[in-house]
Amino acid sequence: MTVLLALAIGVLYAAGTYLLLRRSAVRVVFGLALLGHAANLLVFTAGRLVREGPPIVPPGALAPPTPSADPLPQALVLTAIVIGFGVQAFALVLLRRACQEAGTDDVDAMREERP
Amino acid sequence: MTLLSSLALHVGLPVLGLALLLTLVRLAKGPTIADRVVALDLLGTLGISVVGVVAVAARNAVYLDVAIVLALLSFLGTVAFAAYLERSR
Amino acid sequence: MSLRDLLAAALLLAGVLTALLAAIGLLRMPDVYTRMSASSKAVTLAKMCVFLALALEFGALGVTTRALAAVAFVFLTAPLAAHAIGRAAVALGVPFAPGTMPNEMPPREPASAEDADP
Amino acid sequence: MIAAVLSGFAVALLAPALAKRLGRGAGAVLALYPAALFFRFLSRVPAVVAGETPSASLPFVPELGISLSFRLDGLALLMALLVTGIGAIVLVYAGTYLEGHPRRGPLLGLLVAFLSAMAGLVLCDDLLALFAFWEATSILSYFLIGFEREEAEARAAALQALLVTGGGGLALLAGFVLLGQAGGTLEVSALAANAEALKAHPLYLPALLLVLAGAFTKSAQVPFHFWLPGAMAAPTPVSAYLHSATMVKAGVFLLARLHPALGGTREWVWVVTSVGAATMLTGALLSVGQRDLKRLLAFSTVSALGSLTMLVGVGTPAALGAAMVFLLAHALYKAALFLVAGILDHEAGTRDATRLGGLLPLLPATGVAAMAAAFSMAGLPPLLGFVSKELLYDAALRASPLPFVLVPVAVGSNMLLVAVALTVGFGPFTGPRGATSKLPHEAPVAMWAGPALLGFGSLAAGVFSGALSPFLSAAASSALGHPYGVRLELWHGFSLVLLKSLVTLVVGVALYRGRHRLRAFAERFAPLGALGPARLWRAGLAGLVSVAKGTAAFLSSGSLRQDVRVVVVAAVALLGPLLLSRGTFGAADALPSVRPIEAVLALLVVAGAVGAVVAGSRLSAVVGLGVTGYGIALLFLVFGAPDLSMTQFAVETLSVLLFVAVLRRLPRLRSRSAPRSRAVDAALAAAVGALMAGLVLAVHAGPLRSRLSGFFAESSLPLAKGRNVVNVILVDFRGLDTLGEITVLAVAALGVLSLVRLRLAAKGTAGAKEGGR
Amino acid sequence: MPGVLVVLALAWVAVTGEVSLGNLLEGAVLSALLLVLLRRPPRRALRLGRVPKALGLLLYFLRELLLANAVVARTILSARPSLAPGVVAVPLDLTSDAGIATLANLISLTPGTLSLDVSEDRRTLFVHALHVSDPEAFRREVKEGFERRVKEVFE
Amino acid sequence: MNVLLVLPLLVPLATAVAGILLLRVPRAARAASALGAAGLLAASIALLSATLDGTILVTQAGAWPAPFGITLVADRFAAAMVVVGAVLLAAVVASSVRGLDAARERAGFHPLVHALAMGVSGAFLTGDLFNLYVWFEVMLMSSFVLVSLGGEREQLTGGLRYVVLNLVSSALFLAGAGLLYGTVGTLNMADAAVALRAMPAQGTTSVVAALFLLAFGIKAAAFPLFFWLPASYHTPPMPIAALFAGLLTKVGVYALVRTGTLVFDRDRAFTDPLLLAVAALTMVTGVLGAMAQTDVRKVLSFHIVSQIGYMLMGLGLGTRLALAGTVFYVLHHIVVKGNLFLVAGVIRRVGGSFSLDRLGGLLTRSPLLAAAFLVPALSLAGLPPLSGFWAKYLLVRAGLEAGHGAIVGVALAVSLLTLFSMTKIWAEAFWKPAPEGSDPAPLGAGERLSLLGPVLALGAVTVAIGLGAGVLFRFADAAAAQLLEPGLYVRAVLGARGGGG
Amino acid sequence: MRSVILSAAARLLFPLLLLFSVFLLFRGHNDPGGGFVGGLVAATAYALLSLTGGVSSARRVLPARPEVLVGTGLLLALGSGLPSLAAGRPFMTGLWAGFALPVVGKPGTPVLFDTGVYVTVLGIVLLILFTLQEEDEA
Ligand code: NA
Ligand code: NA
Repeated sequence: MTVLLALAIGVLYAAGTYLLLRRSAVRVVFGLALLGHAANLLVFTAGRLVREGPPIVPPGALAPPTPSADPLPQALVLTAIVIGFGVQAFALVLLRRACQEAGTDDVDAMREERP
Repeated sequence: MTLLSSLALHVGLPVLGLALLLTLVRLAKGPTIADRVVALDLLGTLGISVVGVVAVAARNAVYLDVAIVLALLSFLGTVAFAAYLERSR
Repeated sequence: MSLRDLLAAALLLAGVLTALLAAIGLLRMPDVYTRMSASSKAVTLAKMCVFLALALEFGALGVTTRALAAVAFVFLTAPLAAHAIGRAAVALGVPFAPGTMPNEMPPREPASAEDADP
Repeated sequence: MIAAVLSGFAVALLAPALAKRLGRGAGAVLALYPAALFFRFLSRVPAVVAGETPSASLPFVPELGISLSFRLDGLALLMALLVTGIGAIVLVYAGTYLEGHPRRGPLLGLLVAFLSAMAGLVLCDDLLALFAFWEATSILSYFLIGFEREEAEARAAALQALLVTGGGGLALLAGFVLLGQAGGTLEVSALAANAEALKAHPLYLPALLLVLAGAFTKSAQVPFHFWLPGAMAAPTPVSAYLHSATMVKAGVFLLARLHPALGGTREWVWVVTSVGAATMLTGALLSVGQRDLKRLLAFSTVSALGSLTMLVGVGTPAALGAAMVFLLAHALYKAALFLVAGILDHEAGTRDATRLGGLLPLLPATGVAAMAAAFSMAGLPPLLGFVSKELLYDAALRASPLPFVLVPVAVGSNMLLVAVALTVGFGPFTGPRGATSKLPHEAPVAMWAGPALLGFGSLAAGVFSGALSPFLSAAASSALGHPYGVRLELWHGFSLVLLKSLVTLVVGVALYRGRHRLRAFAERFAPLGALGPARLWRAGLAGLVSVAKGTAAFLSSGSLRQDVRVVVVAAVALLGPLLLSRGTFGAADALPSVRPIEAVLALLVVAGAVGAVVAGSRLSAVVGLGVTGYGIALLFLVFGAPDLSMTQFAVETLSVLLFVAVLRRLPRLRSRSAPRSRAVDAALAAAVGALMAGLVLAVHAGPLRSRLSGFFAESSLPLAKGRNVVNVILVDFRGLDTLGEITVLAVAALGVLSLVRLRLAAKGTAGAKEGGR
Repeated sequence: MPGVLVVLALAWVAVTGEVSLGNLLEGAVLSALLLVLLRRPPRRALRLGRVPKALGLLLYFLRELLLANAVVARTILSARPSLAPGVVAVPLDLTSDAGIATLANLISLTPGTLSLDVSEDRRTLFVHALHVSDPEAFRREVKEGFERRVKEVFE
Repeated sequence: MNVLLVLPLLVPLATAVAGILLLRVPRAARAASALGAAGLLAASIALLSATLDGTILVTQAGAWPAPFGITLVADRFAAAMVVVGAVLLAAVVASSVRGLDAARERAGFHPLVHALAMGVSGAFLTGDLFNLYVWFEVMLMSSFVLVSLGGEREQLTGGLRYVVLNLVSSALFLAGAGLLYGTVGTLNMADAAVALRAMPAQGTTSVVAALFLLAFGIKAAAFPLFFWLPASYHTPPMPIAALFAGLLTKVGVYALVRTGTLVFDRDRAFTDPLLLAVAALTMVTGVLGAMAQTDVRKVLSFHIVSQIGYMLMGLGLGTRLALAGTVFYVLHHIVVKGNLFLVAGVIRRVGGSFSLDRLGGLLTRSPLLAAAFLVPALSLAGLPPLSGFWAKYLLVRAGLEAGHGAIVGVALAVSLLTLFSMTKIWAEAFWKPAPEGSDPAPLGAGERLSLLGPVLALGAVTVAIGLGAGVLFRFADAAAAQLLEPGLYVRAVLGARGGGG
Repeated sequence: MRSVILSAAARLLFPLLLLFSVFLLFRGHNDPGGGFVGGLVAATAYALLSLTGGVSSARRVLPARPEVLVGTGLLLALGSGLPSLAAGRPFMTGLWAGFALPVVGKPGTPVLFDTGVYVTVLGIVLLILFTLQEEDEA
């Protein structure tokens, strides 16, 4: 499964990168979203995959059953997901305003005038 | 592992996986954007079933909460898409 | 194996199979309206079955009430999504499958929006 | 001593206010400061001659072994007297010269500051402190040369001088650091004490060459001589002070100062002597082609600096003795001649030597002073110039390396310089009246007093040169590193040297008489100047600027796409080979099996991403993103992360709402890039994907022994009172992350608000551009 | 107002999974607080006295759900789906928002049929169905099946 | 000690919150902002003074022992960075009173700069790699908003470039943090350092280290990853640009230094030559880019890049003296570069333009402004005895002592070209007569105080650093010594556990 | 999207979602949930209203402006770390009461912190959504 997820992560990175390289700024922002997904999945995967269940202490116990999933990567990814949401919201609005002001969404046309 | 949980694991989840695959085909085929949104909606609701079956398979009721969140939220995305489509006329 | 186990197993199977049915329906139906009819409702039933199976499996009251709450929420929200897309599809002018008779929907001009086509 | 010198910087700050208050008297009042210093130094002469070296030290940056240690040996004293004495004269002169100039105050201030910097430079025993003063003279000279800032020429000349001397300064810095490294100290006296070891050190040669680069640029040695004539754009008092008497001597001074530590080696002798000789000849040759008095003087100064350098290069006691005498003689006559040129310019309205003549009756005092200086420069007895030229010939004769080259060079140059001297100091006052634009009359006494004093000095020093012997011996001893007595005499008896002096004088006078033909002849070679280093410098600078423009165009022509491409290429190029060579793959996969649902979810993730890439419409792309998001949420679920799963679902739903709210106002998707560039991008993207996948696999090759998770699991309930370990991490174990995270969100929200609000506000008040940016 | 409170309190009990009077009270107080905090509480959605009718509606709906699912399953799986899709305009007797919404949603939930829209004047419901052989029969079925029962509960 | 370490986070956060709550009461928001800036300055100075004796201050947030919770750590370097950041923040807030238009002020300038300050302080003080990511995001998000806070074309398009590139960097950083956890099982830097010492230096971890290098390299604007900087830094209003120019890239440099000396110091044979090459190329490309510009802001922006090269040079040389040079350089540069951008704002205010072609006569118009420009400009060019000279001298000496003559040559040549750039601004804007059609706008009395006051105060800091270079050098040297002795840091953070590290 | 069906349903769903979000918040310490997802769900409740009835209808039932919510939430989160500081312990050290409350469970500073997160997240999402939707409506 790790190999499969590694491949999926690879595809996410590739797709995100490809979109970042488009001239359409809208696609660039989509690319950012994909990169965010990719990084989240990568962090989650890097903490090792476990099928046994969530790190929650069952009633009557003092600690989660062993084995259970590693809680730390989960906390990190959760943080990253929420940050990613804020970033994405801002990037979207910025994109829209940039396109409005530049009169185009072509990032090649947005470059500044040469010195 | 109980009978039901192994049933859920070895039959339930694969069948749901198949359903997800078929939905994916519709998603890819379209042909209209409305079809895609319908397919996405189905993905979401199939997801709720997946959560339920996972809860059975894992014999862990905490997953139910995820199912409830999904049940309460997944329609909203679809409604938003629909609202957009309606306005984009 | 108790009756409850059997019932639970049956519900689970019925649930996942109905879900599969929904997916098949989505694939096979001729237009977006029929696809919706075939799929989103079927899957509602599927979810109900799965959650009831779950309630039976655990047996605990707390789980049962939550499962029922989940079912209730599904019933509450699923038709809204279907309605919203249906309305939007009509508004967009997504065509009905040939042979949709009668069609008592007031006619609308088809949309030209970019997002209306694939 | 230190405070006295450094207080000049404070005095400089007073200058503008003084100039406003006192008008033309400001120069004289300010001159009291260097004058006081001059007499203070003068009072030390007996002690220094007696072999003492008064010194003072102030810790500057003791942590780096840098102190502001001043050491008044013979050499320093000679220079300090010149700097302060001529400084006082120039200040008095400048106060009147610039009468009515709106920026007289700042100029006087700059001069005072320069005076302090120069005094600091010559007194310093610590190389780094010396360097600080050295750079201060460079930058102050920049401001002084560009003083007439309205003129583009002045600004360009200032920049050129700064870049050449500044560049040399940087070499000097490196050289000093290497010296410090090789010699273990930055104290010149300590370096000299350890000279033999230093010269044997492997860093000796690089250090020497770097130091020489610094000295040569400052003292306008070939091929860096070109900045000095350009610097004549400065007001004349500045030229008199900086570009003849003091700053340009700093290079020669440094060579003399370091001679005990670095001199005497083959490298030293050959490089320094030959560069000096070449400069001497070049300056003399170039000077004859000039009409402008200041340019004439400038090139002759180049030549003089060359001969000084040559003498220090030769490095024999006689050579250094001659150098000290010439240093003094040159300072006296050259400063006087510059000041005279300023008076002529001031009074007659021109500096063109061909248009000046017969002015002695109108400017008698100036004329007498000028002639005294010119005769000294020409080497006419009994002036100091004569004494010094005798010594030069003597030293050059006895020079070890190449007498057969150096003597003709010295004699030839001096012949030309005789002509120059007469052209500047004799010609304008004799012969027929020239065609000047205004009728000249005698300059105010504050202006002619300076040249007169200096001219008289040349005479007195020549006549009583014997009395100067102990003092100049002390200077030469400092430069030599051991005691040596210079013998200054007007009359050596008939000798080969005297013969050379006579020949020089006779030929020089002849050249002067034929000066117009000589100039015409030289002007024919003017086009050759285009091949000179000045041209090379300009071309080099222009080339650099165009390289810079190319670089800048490349750097800022870029669009976002290029930025990303660069990052991607850098990432792949850096990480790819590393991963292949260092990563380990293929060891235990903790989870080798694949369940069907997991495979389907992974497929969902991939399919959504691919869908987002190939989508032809905005909404389809958003749907694709949603599919990926749902897929990931479900993957989180099946691998035991319900919290993540929930959050991902909620965020996904809200993202859709967000996209939908914005999407209508976004441009439609268009494919713009050519298939070729798409292929390149796809290849780059694939490389990134492969890289990241490879990294994941490499990380999974070993087991993960988390150093943290065990603690979290065990402490969550008992210590942190929560069963959901993930949530406990979020709000307790790592609550600080969460605090930061909600801050990020708050800022993002504020950003959305402000982007939209500002836009709405701008719509409301159309055309009201904001002011303060 | 009390109706909403009861629904919310029950939902609280269900969701928390702790069936006790205390928890019900907890839910009620919390819900009341919530409604106060929201300044303008939503209008009533349900009257308590009609709970039995509501249960009847629920049972009827579940029966329809299962039956219709079977029909749809056959349609989907048959080699050549025997479709007779159509859009039928159903005139409405219901007047309240809640009533109309409930009817429309129940129709949507039942497989094979889908409420597409309500007319601007809120007097017609447009229903899409997979099998419409006789529009009049379809209308009658809706009105006598779901609409009557919904009206009993809501109006 | 607990309080000292968290105040640099809490004070700006509280100020930012006040700013958000007072969004509709601009005057009060401004007052709160000024108060917050002063508070941060005071708090940071208290923090610094507690680290001067070599104490490494540590607080374990939530009282969870390292490596389990998040540790805040202040050694000399970190504390000094916080102080200098606070100084710059105070200057920027002060100059924003007149240097910023009312619309932007209302649009959240004050809460944003304080949020930025919080992120910056957090990045300097955290001892945890993922927490560093979070602080980076706080800082970046604030900067994203600030850079685009004008809504003009170039601000928005430049902002987009800035945002995307920095998000790419964040994605790399996040991936790096995840992968590091996946290999060593910890996020605490000290703990990671201990863990890494038990692993092969050239294994997968070195690849992960390179990932961090890349991510921080983008933030620090190192060659060839700096394109986003000159595309965006000139676009925001100058008080904002000053904050960016002074602080943001330096946080990247700080991260490189911190991780390079503490966590990823095992593979020096690979990283040092790489850093030196990158340093040289960064210096050269940056300065060449600057030479060609005629817009004051762009000249200054390109120079940031160039000077990042110097800081990397010290890190790449890696000796104590070199690191002291880097520390010295970073601290000096924050003040000087921030100041120059503020001066640029005043130049534009007085001269009516940022373009050298349209400027002129400023020396006549405002001699005080000329002085305010010269001090940081000459310091930037490395003229003694100003602060920049000492920074350069330390690096040159370190380079020569380490036998790296080539990079010293590059550094010296680049410093000459820097002088060229600065004198170009001087000659064009101050010396040259004002061109036709330029409209002089003399400063009012209030403006003179609020615009020139901060600038002259920062200039005084520059002069003071230069004249008292020994004090700062002693500090930088001690900081470098601390950096080169990671065991101290590890023991301070982990206590007895890390004793063996 | 103005639809009788949607708006009627939204009226019922809205308090339900809010109630559920509070549930998620307070049980997050022991089961899946917490301030983040609670805040997000609460935000969807308002989003539902704004989607079906316009932003104004959602604003009407919002107790305070979103900016104020953001500020308040941040203050709560920040403030939850201060008591321990005052007690001479490190910032954000968890302090717990010895008793339990209904709904909330055992009160402690981490719960307060999580509540701050909830309020902040709610405020932020609404700030973003309302701003965009209002502009979209304009
Ligand atoms: Na992210
Ligand atoms: Na940055």
